[in-house]
Amino acid sequence: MAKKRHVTTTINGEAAEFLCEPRQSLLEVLRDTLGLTGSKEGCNNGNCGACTVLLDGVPVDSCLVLAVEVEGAQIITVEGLASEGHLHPLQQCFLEGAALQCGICTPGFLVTAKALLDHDPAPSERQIRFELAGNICRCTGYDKIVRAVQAAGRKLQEHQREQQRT
Amino acid sequence: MQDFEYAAPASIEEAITLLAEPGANARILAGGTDILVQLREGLRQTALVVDIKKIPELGAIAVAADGSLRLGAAVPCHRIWSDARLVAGYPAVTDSARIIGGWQIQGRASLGGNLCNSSPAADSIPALIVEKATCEIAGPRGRRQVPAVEFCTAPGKNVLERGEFVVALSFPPPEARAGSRYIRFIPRNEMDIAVAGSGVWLRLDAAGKTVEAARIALAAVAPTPVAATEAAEWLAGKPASEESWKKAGELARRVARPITDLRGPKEYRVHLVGVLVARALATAAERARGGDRDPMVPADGRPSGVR
Amino acid sequence: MATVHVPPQMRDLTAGAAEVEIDGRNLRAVIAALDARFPGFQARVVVAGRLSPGIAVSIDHVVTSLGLIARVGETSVIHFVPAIAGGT
Amino acid sequence: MDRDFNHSQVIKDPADRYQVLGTRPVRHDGVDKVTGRAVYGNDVKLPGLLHGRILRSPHAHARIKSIDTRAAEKHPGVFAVITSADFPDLRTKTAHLGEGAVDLAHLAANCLAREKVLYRGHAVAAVAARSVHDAEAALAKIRVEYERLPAVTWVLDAMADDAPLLHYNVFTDEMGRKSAKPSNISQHLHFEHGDVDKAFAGCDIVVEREFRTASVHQGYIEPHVSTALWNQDGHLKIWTSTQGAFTARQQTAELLEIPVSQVTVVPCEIGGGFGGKIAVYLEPVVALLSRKTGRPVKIHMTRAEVFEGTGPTPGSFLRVKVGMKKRKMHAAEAWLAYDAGAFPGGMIGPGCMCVFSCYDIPHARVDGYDVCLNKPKTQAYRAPGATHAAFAMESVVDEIAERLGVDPIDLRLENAAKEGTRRVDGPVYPRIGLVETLEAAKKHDHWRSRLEGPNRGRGVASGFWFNIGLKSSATVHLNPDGKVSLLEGSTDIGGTRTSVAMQLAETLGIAAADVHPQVADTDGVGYTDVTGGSRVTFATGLAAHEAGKDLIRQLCERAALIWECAPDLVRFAAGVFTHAKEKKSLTFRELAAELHETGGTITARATVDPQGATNGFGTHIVDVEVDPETGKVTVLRYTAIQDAGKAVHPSYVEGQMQGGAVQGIGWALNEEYIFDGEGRMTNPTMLDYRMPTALDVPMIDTVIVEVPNPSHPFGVRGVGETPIVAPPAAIANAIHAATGVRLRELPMSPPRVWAALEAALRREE
Repeated sequence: MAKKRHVTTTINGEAAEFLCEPRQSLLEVLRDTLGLTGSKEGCNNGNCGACTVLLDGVPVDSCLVLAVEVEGAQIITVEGLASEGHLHPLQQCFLEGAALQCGICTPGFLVTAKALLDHDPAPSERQIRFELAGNICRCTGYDKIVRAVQAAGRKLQEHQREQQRT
Repeated sequence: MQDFEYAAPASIEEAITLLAEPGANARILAGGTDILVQLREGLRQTALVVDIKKIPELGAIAVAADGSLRLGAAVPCHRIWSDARLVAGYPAVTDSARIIGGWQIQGRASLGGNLCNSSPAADSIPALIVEKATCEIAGPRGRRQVPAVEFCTAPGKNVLERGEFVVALSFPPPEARAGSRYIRFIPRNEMDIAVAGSGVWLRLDAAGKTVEAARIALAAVAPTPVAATEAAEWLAGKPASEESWKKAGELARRVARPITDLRGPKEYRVHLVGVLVARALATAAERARGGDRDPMVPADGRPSGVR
Repeated sequence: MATVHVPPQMRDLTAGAAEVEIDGRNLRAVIAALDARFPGFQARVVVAGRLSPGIAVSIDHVVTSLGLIARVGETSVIHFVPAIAGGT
Repeated sequence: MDRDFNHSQVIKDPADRYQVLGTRPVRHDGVDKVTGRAVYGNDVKLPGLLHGRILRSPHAHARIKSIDTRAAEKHPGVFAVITSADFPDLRTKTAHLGEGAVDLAHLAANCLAREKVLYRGHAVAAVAARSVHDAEAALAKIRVEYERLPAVTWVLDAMADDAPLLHYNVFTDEMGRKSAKPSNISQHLHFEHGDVDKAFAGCDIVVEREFRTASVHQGYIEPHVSTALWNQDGHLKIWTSTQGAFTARQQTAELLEIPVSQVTVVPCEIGGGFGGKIAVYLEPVVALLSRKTGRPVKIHMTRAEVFEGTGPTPGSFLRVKVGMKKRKMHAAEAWLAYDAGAFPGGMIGPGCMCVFSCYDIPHARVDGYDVCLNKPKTQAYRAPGATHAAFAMESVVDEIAERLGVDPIDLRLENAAKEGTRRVDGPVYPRIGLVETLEAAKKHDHWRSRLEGPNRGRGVASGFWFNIGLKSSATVHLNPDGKVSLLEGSTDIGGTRTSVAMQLAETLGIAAADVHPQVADTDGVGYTDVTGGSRVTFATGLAAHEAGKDLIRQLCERAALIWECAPDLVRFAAGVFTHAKEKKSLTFRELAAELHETGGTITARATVDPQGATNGFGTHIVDVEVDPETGKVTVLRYTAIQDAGKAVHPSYVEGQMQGGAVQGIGWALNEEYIFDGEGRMTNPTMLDYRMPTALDVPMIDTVIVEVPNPSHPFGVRGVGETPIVAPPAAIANAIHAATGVRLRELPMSPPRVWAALEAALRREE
């Protein structure tokens, strides 16, 4: 069997090290080795987005990334969205807008939506639907998810305006 | 998943040595969105995965003095569709990069990978063909160049020989009064495999009324992506009009030899070729006249993407 | 008297009768009375001393979950229907 | 495209005076689910955990001649390999599982195949190993010798006399009467009232049409996953993703022939079910692997296993005939054949009982057939059997409206089932809200606005689902701070912890946030039936309400102690206890503070088995645009209207309506099991199965109509299933309005729509 590799990376802002087999996916290592089980396995071949994480700021399906590849990379998972005990506006708006039912796809949606709002805090409905097309939800019909992302965008813009004022 | 070793060479030479080593059973890893699925499902076997993303040349986008552009084979789609030079000069390519999988796939998948996976339904290959891309191949016997149109030889097969891999795609300088477009038909609106796809390029006269030259290529309707040469040549000298686009579409259907599979019946795919070629030509002409340069807001109303 | 609606597929037992007036304080008694009048009725709807798993009974238009001990009123209306499953 | 209609309306009952019900608090489990902390089945970690994998049949129908597991057992890292031989040899025995019954021999054979494999993906053997990778490698070393048999995957083919026979011990049942010869047809249902033949003779219009639907999957995003620890003391504990911890416990105990008390099932957070996570697949298998290895064992299915080994819902053929006397439905007849998959017991019963359930038809007859064939055993999928039936009936109703030149909503209103209407299967309706949903549809901006543009059309359809009651339990602990803990047994798939907790809060006159609800395991709460049949908010909510009343009764006794009066002099209203004669009062919180000074803690409890869930009705309106060149259908605008009785948490009621509608849209347009000549599913991935993405649907506008359910203290009706029933018919009707062509086969996928348009053109020429 291929010998394990030592990988050094940054996950949710903290330095992380782990040993992995070359064949292990980032998803597998996040969940089984590092205990970050927020990223979910829905299909394990890049078709559902439940395992989405940000790799150097870009959304990727962590089931289609080898853990050995992330040497030196910056990774953000759903566990990294909330800060200092405060939920991210997306998390807040998903709760207030009832944008989840079973919740299994929610982490992936939150991570992709974060990437979207980081690029553009005021996306159109079509833009949101287009950029979230790589995340499948079977419960909600997407309506409340789209509205929650729009609401979070508005919150982020308010925050930005406040910061500009002060 | 099957057991394998992993190597991430820092140079092309290093990569070649790993791949060409006698008895080596190695596979290239770029974005991994095809190969990792195939290895996991046992569709391909390997003892060594060679990650080429650490080789600087493979991640570079460079424009030469003469205006030609060189695209590293491992550059992920999201960098391609957000690169102003590619968006302006080779819109068919950025169109295809924007619709391969979802954003998460585009965060990883590369055109080199799409090419080497050599699927008949590959979205980027017709775009590369009509943009006259050349594949730069490195191997034990040095480098060679193969036009994109000649790269695929059969479903999942291509011209690469043992130890060889694609390092870059080079594009001729963009032409004035030219426009290009790639569209495909899928039952969903994203996250789907082309039932049929059409890449087109054309150049109009100064008045923007007549087609001077055109190129057309198709996806998912033959064992490999194919050029529809007859249709493209017919267009030269024809008026830039709906009738011309429709006629070219009809002529393009002649090269379509699709199979019936889970993605659609034969006759339907042949029919789609006519529809897609005509629609793609209309948008390409609009682009040639300076309209709809931005692949994020194309004429067919596909939703806008991230800026 | 309770009114029992006999499903078409059981009317071979009731000589074609679609409705039967019968006495009985609970379903067990009603079925016993039906069996007395129409031999073989009980064997169709009762398996191992329980209401057959394939069969549900609605009493006064509500499907009962009490099986054979379900109360039957003086003027109750009884239907034998196939049991169903659901999911959400 | 950024249109935002008046997207959610609630039409309240005038008498509504609730404080908590009808508000929209943040769900109690919400933070855990947006931070990634919620523990789903695959998140369970135990020391020494082994990982399992299942070997599945490559053939759709074959006899198993031999299985050789020796090489696999020797594979490094492998701890155990099991086959059906490790199961107790169950003779045909039926178990009553609350929501219906199953033949245990069939259930066992579905978990691990016995003499024959009956579908591609049928489980044959299982391995437990150090890692998933080792288990996978070991599977490749199991040698199975098959004798291939002819396979059949279309219901009408399976009914033919010369069709390959799946079971030699399955006979056609007709309300207890069995056929002489074994058959793939396991059940023939027949319902009739009135004089149908005579009635048809007297009709001035008769429309008869045939319909076909493909198998579709429930499509939950979380694959099936179970972990078992068979302890050395003989106690079996199972952590699993299930819609019903108690039914999982009972099925597992029955299959392994151990007492239920020896099994504890811990229901983890569940990533969707829709009816597909009621029958066990993995639980008994991981249990046996754990017993054999003495260690905890987990199996998590791959997505391909989910498609090929679980669900789906039946493929079907339907013929529906309706006769009109002027504008009144006078006679109707339906012939339905639903496939059951590899084992008997599909969804034909509800299909038959739903087909005419929206209408008042004096003379009607329904024949239904439950048919075994070489697909995975079908499972319930959200209003199981009803969507197929509504697709057929609502299309015919639309065609009749067209023939009569009547507004399709008016035609439905004039023939709608209402209180007192007798269903074809017998029962008479109590107070129901179909008429109200139709009236709301007629008034809605969507129905009244004009639809502009070429190739566009608007369709409408109604849908029905029974809803069920069944057993639920709830336990409530009072804390001295005036807050309460609620233990209930219904796995929470879509926010039911909160809709149940809100009913307790309403009962106690406290805030929803003052209730801390938890879904307990099978030792932590009384027996509770599955999360299914749209029953949880109705029945488990009722249990919480009853437990609340018990708590108040006990608190009245405490107040009586403090006030030195008889308990019956203590009154409770709006969260305040008062003395009937003297000017004394205590708020709920004040009295709770006296808990430990008045006799210690209080636990209240209730178990219920309510009747009268009463039915759910909905009416959906949809606008589509059809691309005449490609046959692709785009849904432009969608409105779902439904009678919720009382919407406890309107946001989650809307969520059920929106989610059900979008599942229905997927069923209508693209989802299907595609089989090759050998009975192999060719599209077992989420890429090729094509469930709707966010980009495939518009916003789903909702109207909640509240027609209180007379048999629930708060008027609650189930809402979860009804929303999936109407969409395919509504869309088919909209496609007809857009193109003049009627599609009578699901899915109405682009190639099929294009072919239909082409055929229509040829007919015109």
